[in-house]
Amino acid sequence: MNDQPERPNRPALSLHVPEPEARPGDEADFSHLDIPPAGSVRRPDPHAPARETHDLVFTLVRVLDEEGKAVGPWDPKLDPETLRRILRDMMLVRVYDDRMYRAQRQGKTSFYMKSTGEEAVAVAATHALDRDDMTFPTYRQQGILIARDYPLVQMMCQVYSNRGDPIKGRQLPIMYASKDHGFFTISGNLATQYPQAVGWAMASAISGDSRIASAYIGDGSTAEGDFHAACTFAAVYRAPVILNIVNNQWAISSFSGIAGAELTTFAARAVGYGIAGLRVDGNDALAVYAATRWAADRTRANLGPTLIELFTYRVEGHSTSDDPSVYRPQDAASKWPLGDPIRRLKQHLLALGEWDEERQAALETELGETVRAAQKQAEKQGTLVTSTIDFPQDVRTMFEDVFAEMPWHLKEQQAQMVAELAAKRK
Amino acid sequence: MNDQPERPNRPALSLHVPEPEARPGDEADFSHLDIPPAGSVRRPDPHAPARETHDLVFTLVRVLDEEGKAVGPWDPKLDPETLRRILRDMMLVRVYDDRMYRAQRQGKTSFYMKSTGEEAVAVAATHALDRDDMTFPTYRQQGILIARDYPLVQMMCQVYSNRGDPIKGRQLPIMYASKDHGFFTISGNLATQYPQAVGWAMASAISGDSRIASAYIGDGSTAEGDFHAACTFAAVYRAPVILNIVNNQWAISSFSGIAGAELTTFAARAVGYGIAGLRVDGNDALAVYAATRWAADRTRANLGPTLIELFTYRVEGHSTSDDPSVYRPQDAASKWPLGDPIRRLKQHLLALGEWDEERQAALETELGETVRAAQKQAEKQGTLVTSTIDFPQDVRTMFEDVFAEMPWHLKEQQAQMVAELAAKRK
Amino acid sequence: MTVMNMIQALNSAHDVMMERDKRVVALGEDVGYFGGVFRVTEGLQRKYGASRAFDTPISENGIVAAAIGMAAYGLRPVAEIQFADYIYPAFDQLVSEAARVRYRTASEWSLPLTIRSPYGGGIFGGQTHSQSPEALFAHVAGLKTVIPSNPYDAKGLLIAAIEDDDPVLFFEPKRIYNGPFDGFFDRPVTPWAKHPQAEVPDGHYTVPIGKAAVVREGGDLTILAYGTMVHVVLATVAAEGVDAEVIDLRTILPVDIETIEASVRKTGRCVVVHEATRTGGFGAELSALVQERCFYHLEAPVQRATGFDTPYPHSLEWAYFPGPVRIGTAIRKALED
Amino acid sequence: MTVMNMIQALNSAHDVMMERDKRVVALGEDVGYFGGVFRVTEGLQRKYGASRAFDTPISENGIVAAAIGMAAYGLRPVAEIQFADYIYPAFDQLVSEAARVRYRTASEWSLPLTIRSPYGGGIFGGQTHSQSPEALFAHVAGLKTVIPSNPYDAKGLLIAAIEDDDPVLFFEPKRIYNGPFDGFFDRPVTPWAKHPQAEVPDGHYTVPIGKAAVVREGGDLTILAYGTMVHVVLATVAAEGVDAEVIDLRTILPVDIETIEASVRKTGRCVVVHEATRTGGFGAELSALVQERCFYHLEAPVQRATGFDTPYPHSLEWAYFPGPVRIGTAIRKALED
Ligand SMILES: Cc1ncc(C[n+]2csc(CCOP(=O)(O)OP(=O)(O)O)c2C)c(N)n1
Ligand SMILES: Cc1ncc(C[n+]2csc(CCOP(=O)(O)OP(=O)(O)O)c2C)c(N)n1
Ligand SMILES: [Mg+2]
Ligand SMILES: [Mg+2]
Repeated sequence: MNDQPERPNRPALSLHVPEPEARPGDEADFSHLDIPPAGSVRRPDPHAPARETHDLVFTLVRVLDEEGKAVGPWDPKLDPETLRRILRDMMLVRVYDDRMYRAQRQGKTSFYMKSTGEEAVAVAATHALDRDDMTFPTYRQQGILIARDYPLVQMMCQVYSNRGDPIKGRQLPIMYASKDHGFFTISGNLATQYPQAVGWAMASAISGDSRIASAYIGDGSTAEGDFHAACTFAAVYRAPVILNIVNNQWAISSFSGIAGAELTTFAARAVGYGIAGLRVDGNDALAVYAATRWAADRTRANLGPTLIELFTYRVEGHSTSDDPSVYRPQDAASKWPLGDPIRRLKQHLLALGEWDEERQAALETELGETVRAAQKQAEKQGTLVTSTIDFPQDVRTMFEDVFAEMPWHLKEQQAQMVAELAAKRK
Repeated sequence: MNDQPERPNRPALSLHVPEPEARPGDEADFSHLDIPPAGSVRRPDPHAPARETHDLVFTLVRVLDEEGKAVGPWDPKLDPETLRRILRDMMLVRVYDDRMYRAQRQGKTSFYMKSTGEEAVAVAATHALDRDDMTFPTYRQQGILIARDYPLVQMMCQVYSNRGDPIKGRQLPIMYASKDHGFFTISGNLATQYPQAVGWAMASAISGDSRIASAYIGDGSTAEGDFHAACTFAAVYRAPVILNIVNNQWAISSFSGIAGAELTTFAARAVGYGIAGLRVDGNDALAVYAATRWAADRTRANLGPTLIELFTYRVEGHSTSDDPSVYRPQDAASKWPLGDPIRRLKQHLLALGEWDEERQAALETELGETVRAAQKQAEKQGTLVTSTIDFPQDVRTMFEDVFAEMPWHLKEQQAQMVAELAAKRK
Repeated sequence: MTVMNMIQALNSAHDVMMERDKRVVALGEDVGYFGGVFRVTEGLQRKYGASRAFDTPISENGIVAAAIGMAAYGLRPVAEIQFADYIYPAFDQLVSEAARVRYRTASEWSLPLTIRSPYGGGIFGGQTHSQSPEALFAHVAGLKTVIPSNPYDAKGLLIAAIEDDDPVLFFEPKRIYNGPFDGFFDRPVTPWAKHPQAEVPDGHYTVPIGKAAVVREGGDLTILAYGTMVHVVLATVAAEGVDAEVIDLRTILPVDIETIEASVRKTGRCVVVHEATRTGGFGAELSALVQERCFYHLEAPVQRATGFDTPYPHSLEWAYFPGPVRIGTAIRKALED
Repeated sequence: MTVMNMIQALNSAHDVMMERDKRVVALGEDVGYFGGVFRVTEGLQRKYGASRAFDTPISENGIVAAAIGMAAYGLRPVAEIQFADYIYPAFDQLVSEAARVRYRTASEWSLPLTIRSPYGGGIFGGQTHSQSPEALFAHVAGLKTVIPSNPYDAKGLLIAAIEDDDPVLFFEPKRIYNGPFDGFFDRPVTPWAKHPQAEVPDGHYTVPIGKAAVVREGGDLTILAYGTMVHVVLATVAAEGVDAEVIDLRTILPVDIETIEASVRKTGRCVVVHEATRTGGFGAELSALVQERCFYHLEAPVQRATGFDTPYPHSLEWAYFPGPVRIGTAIRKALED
């Protein structure tokens, strides 16, 4: 009752701080994962009520089995042409990433972020959308641009912040933006794009348009308030949006348990918002394609959003500023049981008889050359050389694009800076 | 596929904006509600894994049946003494609310908010906690203070912002605070208290204490990012906290559908966070008591938080600034099918033979007199008279309590203001 | 021309723009069916339908984020934050996103977005219905901030804000929604009907963003103010019997430096007035600008008459509010020597 | 005494306080096992256990809210916001809650809470790893804001912040974590080891909040700076060969007005320097204060040398950063006439 002054029988409380299964020095351990066999998960009708998906948030939609066969109801039954295109795009992303990572290591730019092991979540999903659907990516979906044939040279110019950079060196490397490619400007502030995507989708619905939006967020970033705003608004207005969570199981040094995944899944959030939810093998390009297409079909019919957790693994460091070996086992990436998305799709094409090792080798050579050639061309327009006043951009541009028209104080400051540089050059 | 320029077969999208079942002019309609009979919902062991509660988030824990009998596994089997105390406290809250509402209408203060119809969610829950457990209320849980015997006169002095106001007239009426009564300072900014409660609970756990926290939020306010932060932190650290959502079905003029309750329940959020969840008849004092006690027992055993949706109805306007008849049917409150918490508990006591109409009448008289007497005493210390310079507070106090020590600029401003007032009085 | 109070004028701005331009939509807490707690969006849902004027969840962050997404799509959302005191949950979306998207994309995207919010004190609203946060936004590159002081300007500036291709914060002085309160809280408040600026054209017109108004010409000193304070200043000037030049800034950022400079060069003395807390308020920027640009014309230090550096107190509101005594004192100080 | 860089000094402050006072806990993104992306909390989890030094979800709002709750309980949390650019999601909890709880409760509750965050540019961090938001907090009644410029002060001020009974924002100039960068970006950076203020006592000591340091005495003019800019100013003063009095504010709020006034009264000229965008920056407040209080001693307008009013640009960082040319120009202007 209310008035006992003492606390009989009240045990001491203690704080629970989640810890991953293994740390440096331990062997990587993924035995706690419960991975259902490919093809074992049911596929509800895309027009079914949201609650009919709510058992799927605790399992894993998988299509490609151990031998590379596509099995079960989620097989999207793509033609070999499309499969090869997806394979090629994923491979190109990986070659590009490796190249730019090296460019950063060579001091040609300030920063880089790879998407190694996560190529399917961007590339396969993009191929399941219409070309003019809008995407709101994080910094790890360069695959969207590549799947939509954004010029490699321009991507590199952005990474170099050079004269060819379409956004004038304003942003950190990899923070691309392209309206023509339905690729919203990447923000360095995590999660902000998620509710913006919902707003964009609401606008499309308000306008009687037919284009939908697809948003991405990382597992760690789901903790931001923006995630909640996005899910709430998407649910309330049944916005035509696909809400992807890329669960690569790590933020920077903290694992997904610190983001709230210890006793549930990220897909399970869908239940609380009353929206459709799917949990998908993110290293299985066919499962990613199928789930995205399912969600797109659903939302095009005005049935509202789907939350898709794409379960994958961040194979490399968080960025060029990060060394994962100090917080997780060395062998973690190699022990990850869901394999490599490129290798798995290649195996599938081989199994289909629609691919062979010679073509694979030829494609690898071709992509390597494409990327090298692009790099050469990009570097002609300069790289980010950080310790000189030979700026890669016209310094006056610094004051442009703050507003549509430059107000007086920016004009004054622009003049001040031009004078400063003249003084410095003397 | 990816490159079709046209959009064959793409129907126009449209925005869904939730609308309540009835608006002014319509008859109130609660037929869409699915209300299970009292006693029909299973009670899991408080130590069960969270997921074993996840079917309960879609139903309604109810104890008192139509005849006032306590039925089923959730019956807390309280002694008549406690039942009468809860009844009394709820009645006192209502008398107090009516009185203060009238005082505002008489121009004695600037603002008031009633909790009519929602007395059980504060009073019964408080009696299920220990006296030194900490609460983080919203502006509609004055019942907590009353259940913990906070002096009525002091409550009124706060409402009057007068010389007896323990917080020196700093806050709007009803924004009480009392450390001694485990009642955290109410914020005018919605939802902020929710993650603070989790932080407090984490601190209790860090300190090896045994006190738990109980937090409140309104249905409308669950949309704030703070709600998500609270649930995430509570889940991650298994914080010893009870997360109450008072779903009285209205924010100000917008109904709970605008907060995301159209296709799911608020309790269902628990599933997404992997924490225990209960959905409770908030007008059933015994159900509220039982659910609170269940959650308290669970979290005292270091098993983490419980999200409790208390399903109730806001009988009156949002505040003295609001007139609900312009956005919902006139008869809405009277048609609300879960009845009045005071009437229902009274009926139960009568059914038990532990109460009678004479005692009821006597108690009503007594409480009326108590409140009137307190009001007289409070008004001796002044009321908020808004159009004079006879301030109810010593004006110099305005500069106190900004910091522990007053810095130079506040000292200067204090002196400036004293001079101003002297000038004005001339 | 119709005589309107500020609420009616703002409502009319919405109406005119929603009628003219299908891209204009209104959203916010209680904005739809009910028409807003101050009734600024009254009737819009009835007239334009629920998908162009609608209620939102109580998430200021979500409101602004959704509005950004809508603006990125090509709409021109007008979002209401119910009280300026509740804008802080949206601060990140405003500062990191709304203010930056044009820059980040070299103008490939722009965000034609208006955030309206009632601000300021004088209504016994306590700590969370009284604040004046405009200075916080003036410090953020990429945001415009507008504050009208009368029905005519309110409508014309709101239309200009909606038509502006950049995000505009539009703070509405709620104390003068219904009448031009002059700071003498013991006198009856006159309704707008008696004020010349309450004559409002029914149709479309704009008052340009970035242009101040000289609301009283004078030679003794210059007083810079905006919002409710314009009226308090005018009343104080009358009461003090000084020949002040009173400038209603109307736009905080970009501020109309030409009008300010011309006036201070003429008068040689300057007082800056706002309701917001003093330290780091926009008055500091005005004071700094004036002394940087008119130093050799100044005959006395620029004075600030502002709110105090405390949270907004409920019961001591009229001791907190910068009224005729505080402003009068500043005027007299500025006129010393 | 040990020679420490700023990171080590900050780490030592944590260590000393966590050892002395069980109520001190450290939390933030990557703060626990890993020890922080700048390694300020390195080793604390190993030494004090996971319930006193732990990782948090990526929710700055949640971090600050949880810290407020902990402080309300009676702990003394030290929360890290990974970059100051990410503090905005926590803005509401800081402004509406941390800053107000003491006032709201007439001191029944206080919130002894420290929010640490690396701020400022010069590391090619682009728009979201370079900002200086200190002015936003100085405008909010109820928050203290501290910015150290060297290892000795960093440790002493952080201990003072942790021991302070009010919420303190503690911004760390990340550009000088490892060495006192002087703004000449084409010269090699000297390590802290060569700097006298890198001699740091191993144990407990405090540097008082609210007290500035005169880091160089001089008679020609007064220069007010803090954080990284202290070093840039000193180098510029040396390069320009002027006899400036350089004041390291150390605390932004409450600012040490006595030291400022005494110096400007002596020199009659003043330059204010900060990295943050100019308009509405804390330099505006400093400029306003100086001209209000020292007007009749001023021989020239107070000058500001600051970041420009644009988002922080990535590739043009060294054109944006207030370096020796910008500061030198301001000094020369202040010395005109
Ligand atoms: C608001 C905000 N807080 C913190 C950071 C710093 N930060 C950058 S990436 C990152 C981890 C994100 O993890 P996750 O969302 O899982 O994405 P992933 O990198 O794994 O793709 C953090 C903490 C940031 N950029 N923005
Ligand atoms: C951050 C914030 N946004 C908006 C408001 C204005 N406001 C006050 S109460 C309220 C409705 C809250 O509804 P709910 O959470 O359901 O609580 P109830 O009043 O029903 O108890 C609103 C929108 C506020 N106080 N704080
Ligand atoms: Mg991740
Ligand atoms: Mg409600």
